[in-house]
Amino acid sequence: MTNPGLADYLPIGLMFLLAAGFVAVTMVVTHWLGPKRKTKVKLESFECGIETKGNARAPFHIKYFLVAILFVLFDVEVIFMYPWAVNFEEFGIVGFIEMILFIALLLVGFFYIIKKKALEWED
Amino acid sequence: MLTAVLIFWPFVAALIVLALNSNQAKGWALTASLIELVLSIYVAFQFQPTAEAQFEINTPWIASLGINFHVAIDGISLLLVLLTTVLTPFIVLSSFNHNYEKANSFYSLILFMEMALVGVFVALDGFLFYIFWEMALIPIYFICLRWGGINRGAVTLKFFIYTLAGSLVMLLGFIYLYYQTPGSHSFDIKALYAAGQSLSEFDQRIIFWAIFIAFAVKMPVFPFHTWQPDTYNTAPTQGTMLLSGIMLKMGIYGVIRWLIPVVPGGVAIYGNVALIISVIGIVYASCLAIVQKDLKRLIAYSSIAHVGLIAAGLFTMNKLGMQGAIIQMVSHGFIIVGLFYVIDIIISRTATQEISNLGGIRNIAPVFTTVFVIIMLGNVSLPLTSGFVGEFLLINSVFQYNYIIGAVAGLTMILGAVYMLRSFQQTMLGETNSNTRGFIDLGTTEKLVLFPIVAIIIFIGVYPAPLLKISEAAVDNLYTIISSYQALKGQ
Amino acid sequence: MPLNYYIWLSTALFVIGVLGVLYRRNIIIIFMCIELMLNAVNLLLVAFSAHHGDGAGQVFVFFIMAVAAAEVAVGLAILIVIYNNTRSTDIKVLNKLKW
Amino acid sequence: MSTFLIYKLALVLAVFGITLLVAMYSTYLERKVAAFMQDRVGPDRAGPFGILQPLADGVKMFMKEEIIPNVSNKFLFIVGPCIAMITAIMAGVVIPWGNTITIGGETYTLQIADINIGILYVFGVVSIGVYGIMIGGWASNNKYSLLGAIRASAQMISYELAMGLSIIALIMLTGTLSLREIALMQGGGVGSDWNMWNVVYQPVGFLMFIICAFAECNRMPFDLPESETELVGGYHTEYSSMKLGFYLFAEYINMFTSSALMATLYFGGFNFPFQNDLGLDPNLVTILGTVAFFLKIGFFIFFFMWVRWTLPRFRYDQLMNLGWKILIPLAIANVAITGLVKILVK
Amino acid sequence: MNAVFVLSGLGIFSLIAEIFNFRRALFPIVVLGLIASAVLLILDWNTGHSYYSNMLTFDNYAVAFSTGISVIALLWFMMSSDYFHNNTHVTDHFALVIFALVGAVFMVSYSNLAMLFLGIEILSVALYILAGSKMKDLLSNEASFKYFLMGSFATGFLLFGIALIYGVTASFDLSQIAQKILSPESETSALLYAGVLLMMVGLLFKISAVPFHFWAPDVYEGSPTVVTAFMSTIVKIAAFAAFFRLFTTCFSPVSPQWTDVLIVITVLTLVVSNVTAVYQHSVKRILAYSSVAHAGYMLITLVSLTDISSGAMFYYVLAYAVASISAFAVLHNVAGEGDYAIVDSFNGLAKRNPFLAFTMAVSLLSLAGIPPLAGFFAKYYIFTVAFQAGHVGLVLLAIVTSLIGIYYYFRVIIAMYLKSSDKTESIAVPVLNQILLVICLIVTVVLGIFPDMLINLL
Repeated sequence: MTNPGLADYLPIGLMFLLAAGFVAVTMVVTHWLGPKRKTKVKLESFECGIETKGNARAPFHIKYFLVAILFVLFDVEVIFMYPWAVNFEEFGIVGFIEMILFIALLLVGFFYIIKKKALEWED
Repeated sequence: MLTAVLIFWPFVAALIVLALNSNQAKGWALTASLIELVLSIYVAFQFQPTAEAQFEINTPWIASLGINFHVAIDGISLLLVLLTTVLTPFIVLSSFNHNYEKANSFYSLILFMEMALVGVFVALDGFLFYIFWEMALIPIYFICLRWGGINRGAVTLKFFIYTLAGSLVMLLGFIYLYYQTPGSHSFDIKALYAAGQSLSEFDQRIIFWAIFIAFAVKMPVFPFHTWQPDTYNTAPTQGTMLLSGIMLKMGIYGVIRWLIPVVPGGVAIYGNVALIISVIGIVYASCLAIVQKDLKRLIAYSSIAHVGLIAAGLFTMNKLGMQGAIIQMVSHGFIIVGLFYVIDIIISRTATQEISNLGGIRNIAPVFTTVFVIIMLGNVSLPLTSGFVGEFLLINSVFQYNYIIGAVAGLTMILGAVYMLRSFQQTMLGETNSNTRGFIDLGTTEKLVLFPIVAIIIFIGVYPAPLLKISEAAVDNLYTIISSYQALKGQ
Repeated sequence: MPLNYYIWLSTALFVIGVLGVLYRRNIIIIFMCIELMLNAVNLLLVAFSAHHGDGAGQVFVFFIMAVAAAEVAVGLAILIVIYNNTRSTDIKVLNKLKW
Repeated sequence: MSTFLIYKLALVLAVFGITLLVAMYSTYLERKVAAFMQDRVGPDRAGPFGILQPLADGVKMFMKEEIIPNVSNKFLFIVGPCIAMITAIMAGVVIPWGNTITIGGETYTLQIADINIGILYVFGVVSIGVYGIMIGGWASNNKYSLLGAIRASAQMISYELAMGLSIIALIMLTGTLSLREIALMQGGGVGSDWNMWNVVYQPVGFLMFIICAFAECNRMPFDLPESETELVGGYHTEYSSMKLGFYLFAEYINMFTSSALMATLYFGGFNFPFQNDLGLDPNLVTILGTVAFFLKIGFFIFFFMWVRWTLPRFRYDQLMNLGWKILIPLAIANVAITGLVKILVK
Repeated sequence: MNAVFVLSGLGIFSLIAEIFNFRRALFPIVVLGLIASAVLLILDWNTGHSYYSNMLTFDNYAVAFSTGISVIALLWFMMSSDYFHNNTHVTDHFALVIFALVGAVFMVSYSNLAMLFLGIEILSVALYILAGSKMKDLLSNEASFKYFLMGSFATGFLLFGIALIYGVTASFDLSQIAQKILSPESETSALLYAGVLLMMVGLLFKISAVPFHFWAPDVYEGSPTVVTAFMSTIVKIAAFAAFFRLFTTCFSPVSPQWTDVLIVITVLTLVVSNVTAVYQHSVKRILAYSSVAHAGYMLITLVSLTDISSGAMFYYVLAYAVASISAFAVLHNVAGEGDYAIVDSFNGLAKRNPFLAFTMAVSLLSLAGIPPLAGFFAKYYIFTVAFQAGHVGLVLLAIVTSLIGIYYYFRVIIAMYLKSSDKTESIAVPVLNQILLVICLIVTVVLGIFPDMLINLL
């Protein structure tokens, strides 16, 4: 594994500075340029003209949370596949079989969550 | 082989009794204990009165730690085994007019206890001894806990932890000795003797205390006695009998078998300390006995006093004292069991154990009174009772050791007479009152228990020679060990 | 950069995580502090791995990440159950069992 | 070193400028394409053919009043679009815009940063983009915004998973994560080992990738987060002025980056057919390659718009089912089959 | 090694069993699988193979402990059969438990720190869920959360330690680390000591030694009883075996640096846990503190390393686990789910169900270390080991604390045999539980009478 020097990443830093600077400047400038005529109604949150009821930060449906969690899990499993894919030729057939096993286990889990109706969106 | 049978028959019997239902348990328990008695008598007849340990079994048990199942019977063991096997049927029989609930577990525990006690008296491996020693504790704990009197939870726990703490320290002492044994270490008694005797004087002192405390708690010797009166009082009568009649002897036996020969050097140094506290205990316990208002507690304190004398005799380290101790152990076993049974009878008929509430029983129960008189006289060591032989030898040996201490120790007889006679007078003589009015004389089972005990007390008092003969060789042997060690040191 | 810098940095991050776990009262922040601890470890492992020129350390980081993901999944699930029962994510609601 | 720095700085500036420019004109293009599809004219007032329309829009964004609702969390409200914008720009850093140019013996690569984990970098940066949407939606403290943000996040992470999986088969073929190396591999020319564009070997992979790219950019037919009919404006309901501009802009930049990525990964990047057989000056080939690359990007951008005005919007459950239950298993099967074939062929 | 496959397969099978409606057949299959894995493990005896480029090593230590774990797991399944019957997530729980077992097997057989870490996590993550398996019950939630929190916290320390050790030795392999530490040119740096200490802290959390024990009573109390039983037996065994393996094979060259620390911790553990247990009212908490105390006794083997300490530890662990399982089984039957049994709920148990009372008494006596039960020999061996190593003071302390231990164990016994309760109806015990209790009883007694069988194994 070659160790990329810091120099390889320096341009990324440059780009970041540029982007961040651009964004910051733009933000300040628009703030400065735009008119400021605040009224009470204007500052209310948008609710199709009706008065806002309740707290907007109400708990949302559990499904979204499940999706997030499942994403985290599967994504991390996928991470394992990247190094393997890069070195696919080196590992050869043994590596392939091992990865198939790994994927099979992953699919068991996948199958399980599907059967547990974790991904059903119609209630 | 016979020894193993002697140990394990009660265990098997205990299991059988446990499996029975409550009504049948009594009879079977009695039968089992009688079988054990017959076995032990057979052993006694097979026994040759020599110093040799006989009926020996020595097989590896936990080889990796050098622990063997080593049991054998010599004179001292035999006497104590006999004491156990003779007393157990009486104890079982004495319970016949009680109706304990879950009687099967009750009798099972008694038999289990018998196994452990026999085991303690025949074990010749330090570790095995310890195991049996602790095993004796469990059944008596449950007997007291389950069938005991008021406040039994706290009292029995105190008893349990007290004795267990003592014995753990003893175990520690044994482990220390174990590491002093040569080669791949061993817990065998000979190896422990050798290891103990070869220790430096300083180490012997430490080991002496480590082991002595366990025995002192069990006996109990002043100031380790605080668990005793409460426990005796709380336990059911049969439990008290087991405790006082047999279990207490474990401590004395331990001193004879496992303390004096193991660390003769330590005994030589601290023997006088032990002797003095024993004598203090005698006076202290006797004085307390005098002021007791409660019969059971009175007997409990009297027991402490007598045991103190036995301990004192032992620590004089002369032959007379040891002989006396052995005789007195046996004698005290019968007397104390008899006394507690007498008290049990009084309690069961009058529902009180306050001395002041009683009186005038003599007028309506002459047979009972006679039995009580004889046992009581045994307890105050009147000549021609078994108590006299033992106490005489013991006091004699203490006198030889130091006449002042001897004189103090002699107080036990005088003070004993004071409290026993006083209690007798107050309970049996005088006018009958509301408590004692309906007192019925002894029934059949009670007679079956008390008459043989009385007979044994008188028999030993009149003709103690067999006891002396059985134990003589073993005592000689023990004495040789001590004197040869002292000779070795003297050079 | 000298290895020492990495060690100090990750130690500092780790300590911040530990203190956060011990002192913060909000469960989610506590979770994040635990993640911070794990990431401090990851940083350290990667630094050592580069220092030794040995890939094992980086593979270990993979393992840590995978496990941390699983842990977080479970932890958040527990949190949601708690939230459903108490409507709060303050650690103070968890006082039924005394520490 | 300093020349290197200066060169990189110049490149950074150039890429930054081009990115913004392309994004700006994508908006114009979008309207023109829409108009074309719907048989309209589209913007035509500002400048010839309305070519200055994006500039006018930009100025409008600058001059509008900036409204931050009372109930919102002000700090996060501002941070949200900033994150979205910055990450969108940052994703383009590793794209190889062209091959090398040699000037005076010095070789310059037309790529800001050739790092060996280019693909992972892109994924990493794009994932951060989700935060921009989530934070913005949450900070607004408006039910529409929150729902939109949550939908967006759920959708984006779901498709990110499928996208990641679909790429693995490609990486198995190339054996590298560096975008530049992947691009170079496809430029061998006819007859040499790796001459073909990857799309030939990975048609299914590409299909999945492009579907995921649509979802990642919240484009039709997957633009549920901002589906106007249900959620007003989705996560940016409360936004106005340049902050809204950033969100919209970020979307177009993302589209541009995705197109570039697709072109690099599957369509040969800066390579064009017969480039090695024409006997041209390498520098010229490079420049032509860059032009070809931008043409490919342009095609994909057009494709994005074409789809937008052709297909109807998915229902949410359809969207999630497609992502989880079809694309993921398909991608895994693709990986397995690719591996099998590759082993068998060898 | 094959056992690991069998167990993993079993876990996966349980996971998908629900989908195919195999619930009914699951229990026998799991039992068969556990037996099979135990048999397979025994076949590995004396082979000492390493697997996967020295990631796992099935030496005799590993085989003994993992067989022990399988057997205890079998007992545990017998205990919890009815718990599973009344549960909607039955197969999930089966799967979690079995995965936890896989983790436990990893923990006793690792020869690479990565496997240690993975084992711990596989075990813990499954348990976090199991601890909270009473979803509607806030106490269960809380237990789960605290377990999770402390578990991951501990993992953090463990990992930081691993990272530092990796930094010094450039390896995760136990034998290589040991070599590096031993080799004269490597100056054993402060980083190494820090790493060792941090790993120690992490593992001490896992075995819940004082002062890292504070989570244990809460978690034990809040979790469903069967899960608590699992935690205090199998988890304890695995964690301690892992601890022992690490410090004996890997860090023994630097033992002077950590022995003193461990002695302090041992002393603290023994004293604090035993004393605190005296003041508890809930039987579960008493058992929890008792398990902390037992960790203290087990630690004694580690601070006094001799050639028989691993054997002594193994024996201790088994004796403790068998007694605990049966104690928990009784608790489970007496209190039932949802009842956080205080000592008073054992009142009059001897009348309500003499068999339960008897087995409970025997288990508690064994835990207290009363001869001739297994618990006594376990303590005895440990005292012997400590004696050999010259820690007489520690032995004395251990004796004193075990006397304190008797006090609280006996509170339960007293309640069962002495006190009377207004509840008089007898308690019905499921057949499997009866069999379990009988087995535990026999094992406790037989192990006590013939301890040689096990001691000489290791």
